[in-house]
Amino acid sequence: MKIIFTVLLLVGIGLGATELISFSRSIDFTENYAPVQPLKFSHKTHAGDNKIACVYCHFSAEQGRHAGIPPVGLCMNCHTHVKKDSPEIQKVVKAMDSGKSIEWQKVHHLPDFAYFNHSQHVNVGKVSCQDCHGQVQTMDVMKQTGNLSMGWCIDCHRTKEIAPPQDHKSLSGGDCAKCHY
Amino acid sequence: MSNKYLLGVFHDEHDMIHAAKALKKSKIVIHDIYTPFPVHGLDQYLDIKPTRLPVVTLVAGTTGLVLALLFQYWVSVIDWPINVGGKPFNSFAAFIPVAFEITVLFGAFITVFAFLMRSKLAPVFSSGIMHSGATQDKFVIALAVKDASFDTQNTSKTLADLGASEVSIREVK
Amino acid sequence: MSEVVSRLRKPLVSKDRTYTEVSDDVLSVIEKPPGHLWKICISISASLLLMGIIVVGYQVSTGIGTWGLNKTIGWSWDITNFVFWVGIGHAGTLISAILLLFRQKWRTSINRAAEAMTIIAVMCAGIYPIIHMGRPWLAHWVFPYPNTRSLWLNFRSPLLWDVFAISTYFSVSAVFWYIGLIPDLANMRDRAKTPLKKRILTIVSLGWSGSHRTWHRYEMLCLILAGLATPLVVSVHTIVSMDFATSIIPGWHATIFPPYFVAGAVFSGFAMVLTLLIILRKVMNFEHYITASHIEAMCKVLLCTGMLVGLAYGTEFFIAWYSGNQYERFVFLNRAFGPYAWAYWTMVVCNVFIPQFFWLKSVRNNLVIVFIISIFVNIGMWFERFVIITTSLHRDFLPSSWAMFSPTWVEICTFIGSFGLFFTLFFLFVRFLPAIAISEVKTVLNYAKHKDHHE
Amino acid sequence: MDNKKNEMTLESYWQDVDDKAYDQINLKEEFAEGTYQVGLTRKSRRDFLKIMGFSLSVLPMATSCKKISAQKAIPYLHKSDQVTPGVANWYATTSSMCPSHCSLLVKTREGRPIKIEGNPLSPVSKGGTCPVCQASVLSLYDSSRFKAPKKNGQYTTFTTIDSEIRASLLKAISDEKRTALVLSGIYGPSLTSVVSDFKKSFGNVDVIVYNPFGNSAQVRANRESFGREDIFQYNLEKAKVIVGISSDFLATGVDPVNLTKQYSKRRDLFLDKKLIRHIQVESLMTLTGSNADSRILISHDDESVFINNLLFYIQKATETNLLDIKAYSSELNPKVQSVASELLKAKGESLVILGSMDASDQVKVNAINFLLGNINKTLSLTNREYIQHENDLDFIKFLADAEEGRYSNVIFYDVNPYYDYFNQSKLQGALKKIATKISLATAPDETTEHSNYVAPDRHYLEKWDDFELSKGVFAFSQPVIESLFNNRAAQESLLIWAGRKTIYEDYIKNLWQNKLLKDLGQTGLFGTFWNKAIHDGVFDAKLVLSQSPAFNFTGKLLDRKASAETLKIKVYEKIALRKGKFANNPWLQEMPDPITKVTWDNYLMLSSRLAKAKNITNGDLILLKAGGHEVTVPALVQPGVHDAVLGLALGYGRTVSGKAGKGVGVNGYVFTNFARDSFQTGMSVDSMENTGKKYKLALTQTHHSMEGRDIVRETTLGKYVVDPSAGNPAGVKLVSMWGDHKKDGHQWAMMIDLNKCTGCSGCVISCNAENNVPVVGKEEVYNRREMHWMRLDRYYKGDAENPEVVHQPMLCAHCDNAPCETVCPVLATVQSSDGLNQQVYNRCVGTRYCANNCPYKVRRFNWFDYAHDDKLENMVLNPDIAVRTRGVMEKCSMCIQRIQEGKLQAKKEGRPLKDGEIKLACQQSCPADAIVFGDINDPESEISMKLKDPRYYRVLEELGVAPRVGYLTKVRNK
Repeated sequence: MKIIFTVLLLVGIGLGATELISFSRSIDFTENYAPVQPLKFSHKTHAGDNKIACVYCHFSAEQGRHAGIPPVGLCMNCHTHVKKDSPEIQKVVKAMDSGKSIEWQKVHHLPDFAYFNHSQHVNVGKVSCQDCHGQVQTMDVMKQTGNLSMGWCIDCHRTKEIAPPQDHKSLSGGDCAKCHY
Repeated sequence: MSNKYLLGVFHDEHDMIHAAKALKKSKIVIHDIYTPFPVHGLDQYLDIKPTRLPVVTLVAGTTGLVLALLFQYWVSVIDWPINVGGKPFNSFAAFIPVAFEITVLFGAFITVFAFLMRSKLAPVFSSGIMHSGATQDKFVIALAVKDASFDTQNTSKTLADLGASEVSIREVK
Repeated sequence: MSEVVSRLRKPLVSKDRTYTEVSDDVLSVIEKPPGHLWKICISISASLLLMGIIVVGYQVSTGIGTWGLNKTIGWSWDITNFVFWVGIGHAGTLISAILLLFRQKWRTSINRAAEAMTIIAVMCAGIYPIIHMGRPWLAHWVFPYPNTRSLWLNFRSPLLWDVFAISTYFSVSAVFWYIGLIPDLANMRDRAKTPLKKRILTIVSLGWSGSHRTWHRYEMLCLILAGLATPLVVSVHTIVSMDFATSIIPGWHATIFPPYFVAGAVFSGFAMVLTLLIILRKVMNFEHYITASHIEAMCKVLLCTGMLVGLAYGTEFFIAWYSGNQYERFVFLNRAFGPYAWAYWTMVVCNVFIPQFFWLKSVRNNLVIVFIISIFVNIGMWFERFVIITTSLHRDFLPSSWAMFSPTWVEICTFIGSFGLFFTLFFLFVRFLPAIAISEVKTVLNYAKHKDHHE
Repeated sequence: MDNKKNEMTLESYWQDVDDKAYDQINLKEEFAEGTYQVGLTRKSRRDFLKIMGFSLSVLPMATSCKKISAQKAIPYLHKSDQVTPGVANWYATTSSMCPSHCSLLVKTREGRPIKIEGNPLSPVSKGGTCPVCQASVLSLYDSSRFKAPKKNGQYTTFTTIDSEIRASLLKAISDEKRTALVLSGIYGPSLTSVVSDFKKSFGNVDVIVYNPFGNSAQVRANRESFGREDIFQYNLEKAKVIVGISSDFLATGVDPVNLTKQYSKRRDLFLDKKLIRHIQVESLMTLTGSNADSRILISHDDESVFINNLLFYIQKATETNLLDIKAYSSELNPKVQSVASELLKAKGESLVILGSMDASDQVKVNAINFLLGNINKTLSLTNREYIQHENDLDFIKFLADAEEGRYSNVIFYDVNPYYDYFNQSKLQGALKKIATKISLATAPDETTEHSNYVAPDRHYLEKWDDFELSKGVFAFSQPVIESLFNNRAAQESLLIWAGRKTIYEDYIKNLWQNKLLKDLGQTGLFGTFWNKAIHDGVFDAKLVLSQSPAFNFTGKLLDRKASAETLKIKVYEKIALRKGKFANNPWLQEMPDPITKVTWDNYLMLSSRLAKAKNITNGDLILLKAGGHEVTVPALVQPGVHDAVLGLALGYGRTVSGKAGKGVGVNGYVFTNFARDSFQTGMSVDSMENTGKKYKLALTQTHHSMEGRDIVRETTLGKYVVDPSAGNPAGVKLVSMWGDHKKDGHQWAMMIDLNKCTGCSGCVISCNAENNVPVVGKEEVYNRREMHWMRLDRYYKGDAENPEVVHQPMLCAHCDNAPCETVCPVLATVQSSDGLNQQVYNRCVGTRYCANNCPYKVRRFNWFDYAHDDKLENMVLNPDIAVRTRGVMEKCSMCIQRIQEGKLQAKKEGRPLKDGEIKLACQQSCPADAIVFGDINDPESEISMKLKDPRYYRVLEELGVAPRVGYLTKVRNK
């Protein structure tokens, strides 16, 4: 009787502690965050079904720090011809006409103390978009995969083999000041 | 299930020691003696073997020491070796203070828990104490009334003869 | 029954007392409703504590800039107060653990209060490392817990050693103290009149019955804990001293620091114990338990440790000169003759010269003078830490960054607030818990007296 | 350099940026309220959170519970060809802020300028910049600037004021009154043309160049002795001996950046073992004087005697009689003679520079330089075509005429006479008679306060302009951001009022296309020329310059009577605030003066002997009376000041300015006067008394002796020639218990040549701008909590009255065995694999243990949330750098963002990193090129070569901390 009680108590404490830890670990992170966007834009349609390259729209991912949200005008490259009458496209047209850009809900938040440069990863490291952003080409609604915690970054940096850079002298992703400055 | 005890209450620890000695001589098994402070020289009458708490402390302390050293080594050398102030990853000397503290912490806490468990001390809502005077000024010899074969009457008399100011039966759950 | 009184040993309790009377003497105080004096004392100390809390709240919400620190002097009153309180704590452990190991029976009547003082002082001390942080809300980062950053801690930092040392010291001391309290709590439980009191005391006394089998283990446990606490107490101040000793700042970087700090801690701790006990014995009518000879013994400890500390001061100077290191030499000359010379000489006078009066028995037996000297030592030992921390920092290697420090009202109020915390908790302790270890005193009641039972 | 500057002129993308496209997150949300005087009364939402957080800390995670609130991401509407989010664009431009018109490169991020650097293509400044230009980017985001035109203090529109002003200007013609255009100088072809167009269209316009303590005396002297109305251009590179007389030419002269460049080249022992010899003759301790090999302390009155006798001895030695002068008897004569003989030994390779406002003395110095054969060698005099210098007489005459009611309009452009004219009652009385006063200032000042109309000019980063730097060398400025407010280039305003509706950009282009290129004999397509000129920022027509003419004195020497040695008050310019125009720039206000180390104030400098005699100590408030004015000003005892001279800096005591400049210090202009056709300083003091009150002077350094420690190592040239390691004894042999860590890949290190560093503190401002270093305000500096990552330590040695001075830039040494790292409990500061000491702000809990354990005391703690409440000012923040919250430590990161950017660029291009490709902010801005940074694992790198120099040493090396920042000993030529 006593033994059973003790065991139950211990199990209870253990479960509680595990739950508390996982709760506290989730506090600052927004894994699976998928906000409602002003425009029903589907990555599945564009990147998946129509196989538009990611960097067609997110063109600065290879050049700069930010992958960037595509300028509204870029949508109209195609949508002057394709699905012109869809109500969603009409929103884009309206934005173009009014001169007021679309206010997207940001999905991936990195805290300001973490410097992340897309070009470093995409261009130099040849990391594919899906490695961090998940299978975007299957997502109708964009959502965050991975919790974007430091441990999440570090895990990849420890395990992933990347092509050695031309400049063989610097391969030191473990330094704090690679991201924090 | 309840146990019955025959209690002999003494006012003076010397009388009590005397009584315990006499009881032991007459082969009466003393269940326990309750005193307000530790009275030395009773172990032989109660057949108490030396406590093994020091062993617990040794094992606990050693565990703490080893765990602390291993943990610090793992953190500093294996999990994420970071160059801190040009010191080697395995700065063994610097790991000693923490290892020492953890040794003491483990040693102390595990010994205390062992003591509490072994002595069945825990936060309880009602205590099964033998005699309320035993925490202040009474010295109480308790004899277990196990079965009918125990001669309650005679033993009570013996206790009274040995100087017990009060002899009573107490049932404890 | 005849009674033989030893000619060599004085009784440890100065008046004949029965066991019941001992319990009565100690417990009746806390079984009665509180007196006016106590109410006044606790109101004052609680107000100071409240002021301290408000001031700390202000400092935490506004920034460490509310203190007088600067880019050159990153620590001053905060760590001074930290070391001061930790040092005070040491006497309690010393009395309860080291004197136990040495079988010094006179400790029995003072160890409870001294240990309580230890725990409270460590609490006061522990506040400072937290509030001195720029971001105290992240104080939990100094503990190694599994986290989302995959990042652990720097076990090379003496500050981290401090974290472990102080938390171990606090928890082990608290446990030791509590274990010592259990028999007395049981005594209180069995005397309790009201059901509520009885119920609470039943829980906290852990079902203690006074069983000899338990006493048998209990005594061993106390010995073990004393054996663990003794190196612990030495290690704690050693580690505190390593905060300084392992740094490179001249005036801090000294191998003498561990023994020097431990001696200083004992010195300051005993001074505080004296201060408190002289008040306590008066206020609580404990004159028979805390006797003049207790006071005298502690005076002797003070005299001895005071000279140890004095020796350390001298050694520091000698080594600074002997090392030939220009920075070391400068720092010590600067201490004695620089802008903070007043602090240095306050320290020397209070810690080295004034305790010399204890050579005189008449001084040791005069409670008023002893009390005053103990206060001086408290002040002197605070200044010792201030001198070590501030004067070493304010003029270090590059003269371009030399600076001066002066405290702001926030720092001063925080320090006063920590006294408020100390006394509030101490008054609560003497009000609600037996300030003298009843069961231990009972064991020494017959010390130096022998009731001859067998002719 | 090419990747740094985008080809083409630029349309700005401000509107887009206003939508805060991408970097919004980097304009940290941590904006506390407050002013520069960081007060303790601030309370904000965050504070509340912190209190809450603290009291809830029983739940350890509670404080980190602030869920990220939803953020918006707003894309650009159209893709821009030039702006790639997250990639900086660089544009060349030219500063109109400082008198030397530094050529600049402006770094913009998403359309906003965030950092200013020197333009290496400029043949004049050669990549250097002064602190003022470095800081000018902050003035762009000065929220006190005029938001729109003003009429009688009320905001209005340009249309309104344009018509009214034009009417008033035209009315003057009919009323037979005159219009005055008062400006600080005419510096380039377009302004010259605008002014002449303006004059032509009305016919009653007088152009008055007003710039007190400028070049009036020298211009006049040059006209009288050489017949050319221009100032000298010096060439120190050809000099062996220079004598500076009361001239702070390395800090505040006409062209300090250029001269520092030249000067440091002549102090570079890697280039030439024969160092320049610099003798400075002065009464106040100046930055230039602090760098001199030998410094002769004279009183203000002896200045004239010294020059006169110097000329006398040189005439005697050369047996000429260029000017008819007699020698005065003076105790100084032995010193004068020795200076004369040194100069004579270096004929044709010597130079005398005079900073005085006395035209007669300037003439004598011209004669000296002529006799020494220095003309066309170490100094030359061209006649720049598009430059008009000030003539102090003009302004005096203007006031007299105004008094008589001859003017009905006055236009002030880039002048502030209501602040800097010495006799305010006279000025105000005279100008009251002018009905219409128009100011073209960008931000409120004393003059706009008195003006009926304000037609706000643009900040130079918002406008087009051109400059003539030296004969045939032109510089251009282009807007790098669209105007932040409703303002207009001053030139455009003038043109519009003159009835020419034109855009200034078109005007400049037209001028160049149709006139200037032909004048300069340039052929080729205009488009090509223009694009290249704007891209480069400078254009050198490579004219063949005519030689300076011979000395032919036509004027009359006015004797400056050596009066009895009475106490004189002498005003001077400081390197940061200069003449007061930049008073509202908090970076400059907080930049410690290189000599006195005082921030946020001016003060009365006096010698220690005088202070002792008058029983004055630092910070005593002194009531000073001179020339009918009284001023209460704090005293500062300063070594190297003559006993008979008091020093007071100009530029302070502004009464109308933004929050940073207003009411800081006292106005020194009241102690100036007009004499001998020029504004003069050196007024006799009537009385000075100690009020007995104390004033807090915010010094960043209060101890001035090295206490015999070999922190700055130095030797003399004589000893150096014999033994290059002279003065640099071999360090102790260090043994280590540990093995070294792997040191492969890049290993960064820095080296600072103390022989080249002049202490100008430009690096401090550059570092502030690059690294978002907060301004903390006077009170906090007084509390010794300035945040500068880079500081300049200045020590005195030797004679207490005329000491030798050393400057030492001090920054994080990035020790290999960093003592700060070992003590951090939470790994917030650790070593990187390329040898940098990293500080991770977000990991820091703020124990300050690291700062305590830093032997160099270079770590800076955020005692409060420093003011980032001015949203406009926040535009200057570098988006690549975190803004630090309170409670964390920070320090020099060796511009890790630049290292990362450089490496990334190399990687993207698939090539190894080149030496010199990464330039740190301090290094880039250093006009003396004293800082070398590079990879010590690269045997070919500059730093690897220079590390082997016997002069190399590391401060506090004996501690075994193995610093990565080293120094080269100072070698004095004495």
